[in-house]
Amino acid sequence: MSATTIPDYGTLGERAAAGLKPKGLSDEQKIAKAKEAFLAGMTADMATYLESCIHCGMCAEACHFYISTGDAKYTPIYKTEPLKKVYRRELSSMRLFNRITTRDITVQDLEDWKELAYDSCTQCGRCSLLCPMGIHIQSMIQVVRNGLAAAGLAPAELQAVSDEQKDKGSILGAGSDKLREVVERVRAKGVDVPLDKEKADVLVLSSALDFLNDESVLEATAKVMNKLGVNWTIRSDGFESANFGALSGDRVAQKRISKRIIDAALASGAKKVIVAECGHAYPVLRWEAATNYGKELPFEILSVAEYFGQELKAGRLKLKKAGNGASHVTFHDPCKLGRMGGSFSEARDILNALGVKLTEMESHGRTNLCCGGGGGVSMLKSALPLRQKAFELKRQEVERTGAPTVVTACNTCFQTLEAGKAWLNWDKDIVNLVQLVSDNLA
Amino acid sequence: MAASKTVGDVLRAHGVSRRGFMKFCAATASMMALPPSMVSTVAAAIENARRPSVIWLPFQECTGCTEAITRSHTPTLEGLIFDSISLDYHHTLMAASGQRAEDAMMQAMEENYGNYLLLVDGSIPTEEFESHSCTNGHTHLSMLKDAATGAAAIVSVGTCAAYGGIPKANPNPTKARSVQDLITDKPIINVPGCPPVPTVLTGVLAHYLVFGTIPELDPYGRPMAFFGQNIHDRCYRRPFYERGQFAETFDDEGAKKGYCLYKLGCKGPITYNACATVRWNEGTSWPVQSGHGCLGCSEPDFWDKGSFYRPLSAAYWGDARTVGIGAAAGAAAGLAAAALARGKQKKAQQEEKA
Amino acid sequence: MSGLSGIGVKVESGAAAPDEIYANTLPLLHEIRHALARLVESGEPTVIDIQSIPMGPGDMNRLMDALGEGEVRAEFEALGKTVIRESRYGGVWIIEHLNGSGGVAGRFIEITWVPSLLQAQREDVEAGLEALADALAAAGN
Amino acid sequence: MNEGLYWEGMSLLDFARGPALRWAVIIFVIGIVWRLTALLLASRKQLEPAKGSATSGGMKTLLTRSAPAHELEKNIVFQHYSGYAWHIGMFVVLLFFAPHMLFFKDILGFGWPTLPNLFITFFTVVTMGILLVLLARRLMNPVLRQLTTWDDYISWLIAFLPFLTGIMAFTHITFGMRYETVLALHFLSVSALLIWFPFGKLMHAIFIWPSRYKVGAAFARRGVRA
Repeated sequence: MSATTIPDYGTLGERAAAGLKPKGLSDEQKIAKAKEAFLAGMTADMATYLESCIHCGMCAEACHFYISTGDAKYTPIYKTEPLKKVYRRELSSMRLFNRITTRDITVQDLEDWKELAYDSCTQCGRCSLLCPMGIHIQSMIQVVRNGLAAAGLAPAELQAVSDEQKDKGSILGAGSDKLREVVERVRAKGVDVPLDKEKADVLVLSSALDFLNDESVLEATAKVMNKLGVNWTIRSDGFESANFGALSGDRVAQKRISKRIIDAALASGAKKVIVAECGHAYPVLRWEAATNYGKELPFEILSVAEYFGQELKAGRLKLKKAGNGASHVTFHDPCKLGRMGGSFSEARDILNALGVKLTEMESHGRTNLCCGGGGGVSMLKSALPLRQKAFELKRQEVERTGAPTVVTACNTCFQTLEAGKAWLNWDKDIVNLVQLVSDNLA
Repeated sequence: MAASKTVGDVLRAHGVSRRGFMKFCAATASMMALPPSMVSTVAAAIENARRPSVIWLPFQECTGCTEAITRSHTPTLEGLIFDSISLDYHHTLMAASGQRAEDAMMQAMEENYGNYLLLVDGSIPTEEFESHSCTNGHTHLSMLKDAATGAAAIVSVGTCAAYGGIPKANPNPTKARSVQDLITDKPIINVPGCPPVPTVLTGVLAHYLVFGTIPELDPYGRPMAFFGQNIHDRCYRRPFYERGQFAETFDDEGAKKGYCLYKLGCKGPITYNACATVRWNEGTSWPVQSGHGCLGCSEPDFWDKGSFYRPLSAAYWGDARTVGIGAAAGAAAGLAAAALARGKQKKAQQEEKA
Repeated sequence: MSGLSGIGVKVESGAAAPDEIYANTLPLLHEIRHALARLVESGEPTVIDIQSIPMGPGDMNRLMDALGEGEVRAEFEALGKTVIRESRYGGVWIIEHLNGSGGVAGRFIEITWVPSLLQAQREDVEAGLEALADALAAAGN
Repeated sequence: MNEGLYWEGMSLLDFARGPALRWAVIIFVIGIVWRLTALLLASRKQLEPAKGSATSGGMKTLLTRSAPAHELEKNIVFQHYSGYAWHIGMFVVLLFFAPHMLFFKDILGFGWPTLPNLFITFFTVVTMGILLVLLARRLMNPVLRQLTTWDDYISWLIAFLPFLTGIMAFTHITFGMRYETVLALHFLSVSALLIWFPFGKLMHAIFIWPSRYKVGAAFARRGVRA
């Protein structure tokens, strides 16, 4: 069983933030940049959402941060207030009138909304399922992040990593050199890793977040891939699943980071790209990359869980029944994979094939409650107390299932659940799906 | 002159017994919509009431009002009210008398200057059309102004006199005006209706006779006693309205069962008159009872308020064409706004890339 | 008959109208009951002007049927006929004033011991006394 | 049937039934079309292969969003059902009071059965009660207070007035005003509603459909039922 494999994200974030150079924008420039990013993000869909809000406040009751704190400011739609204001004043058909009734945004507003758009939003999208008007609040908050990032107001932790990844391709100093080193370690254990094969059918991605401390996740993935016997590779010029551009809200960085993977996949002629167990990476690549790239892509993008699930269904992946002592489990749907990604059944098929007893939490599948770590929040030291409160909701739902083991398929969720164990002295076992599969190959 | 006698004298001269007098007073109180407890007051007042001189001027009218009143009153008890007043001039009724009738009027006006009651039916053409309605060479406008000068009060009989009525209906070809439009310095009692309920007119006369005062009036100058409540509230078909039972056409099952006529355009809810209680033709029936909705004939400009058969709640919302034009205008404005917004968006997106 | 029934006309009579609809009879009967109680307790009479109450077709007939016929019935001629009759409930009198042409000029329900119009009127009695005295004088007695 | 009303001395009721309403309808139509077409902004064409049909998902969400999943709904029971009660009450009163039906029949050319006044009175009172409770909630609940704008209060008033004037006219509790005046105020309150509708949050009655469709489509594209 993989114990905590990497240091706490918060510590990593803090370390990274120390190296961030401020952009040195004046107040006017900050506001102008933020507005520009807001306007750029206001598509027809966004405009419809912005027009539709009836200020009913129901979205609050979907948000784990509001439910756990009862603090009104964590109402999801309130987190989009600067965006709403700019829309009302600049783009709405009522803009001439609205300029009289709606105050312009100030730098103070932007500063104040940093906490709301980053610390208290994991981009889990649950509010977007509840809103009676059908407002996609999650996507609006992402535009708020875009604006804050453009104004240089993204949290230093996220901005620093985002800049690093944009410019160097590495995360927290871990780049292709680190990958080669880890691959060597895995190979030393007798597991073959086809690094930098020129051509391959399947391109497997990894993440520095997975192998910063140890090689177990990469090893587990390689084991399963080898067992499947497909022509696969992992490329040192495009292996990083995580996209800190998306997390920080820096759209330029997001595009450039996605493009790196697309270029690698195109170069290798891969038919499938397998995204590592990294929450946001999946929707960013699967649902945004091609549009940002500007062309349809000639390959499929799948999450590890999704890929394994498909192979299982096709009969190519064979698993031992009930291994690893995990006989009774509950499954924590990673928001980014499930609600924001559309992958629910694959992980459950795998658990079913393993013969474990699965007890679902009350909120599961598309209505799953977030663990509180997604959307880059786990990198933010300032968000720690909030995360701990929100985690309590998750804990209660897990407790009610009576299952001693929580399986998940996202590194961030895994880390958050592990951290929760530490905070609460919790006796649950946290397992990630890749590990479970690799340990139970038949 | 007969005007010096009291009403009591006149009645006794008719050989009316005390019982008959009391019966007359009871009927009069009922007519005036007074409670029965007021009968003795009425009796005392009538006994000593002076007979007022009354001058009735018909103008631009159809004689329907005169017809309604004379037809109903001649052989009845209410007729005594007319016997109790001194009707010194009524042009239509006196037409055969020629110049002598005119002289009688002049004489009555002179002798009772400041004290006579002026009854008017019909509207009055004005301005360039003033001469379109004349009697004996005098325009009605001048006759009204002359007669009004010496009147104690004016009773506008019928909707034409009270509010202009049908002559004033769009496009008002004679620039017809009501009495109250033209005379502003005299008390005016409006007794509208097309025609007015005869009992209501006699009731108003009885009030003047008994109390010598103008009855309490509503904002449209109508006596509250008769026009204080709308037809809808006093209608015997009201329970059907409450239950949602309506006649849909004039010959359906609902119509036969006497259901509410709201859907057929009844204007009862906004019409104030005594029809529902006093009824017509000696209490025999009234329009709603005979199966037709109220036309609202005692209301100002009732002729110009759209179809009599259009339900009250159906408004004049416009037409499909206007709405279509509106939609097109909205679309044009919207697309322009969208184009401007798109420009802003594009600029922002380009700058973001740069 | 077939021609007439095709026209949307219904001849309404008291018996044909559904009872619960023109429900003015019942409240009136209650009002009469209260008035009777007042008469019994304090001797206070009441007069109700039923002509000025909105009545549907058949309402008046139903009210009259409900009150019924009592023992006393009187008529007098003065400015047309007047009929005064006691209902089946003692003390409840129905007074109908007809005008010269037989139309109803007024209709009252009087709740009292004896309707005032039945009594000889003081003025008439005085006039009668005078007239009788004159007649006797004329006869030379 | 839509001949104009011609008269010189126009009463308030005539004004309300005629010109006021007519202009209100025109503004209503212009405003709605204007605000809808103004939303035709650039949209990004999504180039990723979809997991499900965005169109059918969008269509489904038009309805399914009215009944959120239990685990979401359990926290919003009060808002959810008071919202239902208010909208149902409003539509019952709007559509099934005989005079209202006649108003629409005149416009649409067809009518429908209506309810006895007793029911209408009941629904009106309930609806007004809910509106008052919701207003109180808006004034007191911190979540709502921070989201509330002047639009919310104006829209509340605009929605409340037709009920108030309607029940005043209906029950003849007119505070000394003439019935026709109250009836005219009722018509005018509806005109005010029509005029305000496209420019305030009442417009949600229209926006809800594209918005729900879009959120449904966005999730459906990703293979998620919304």
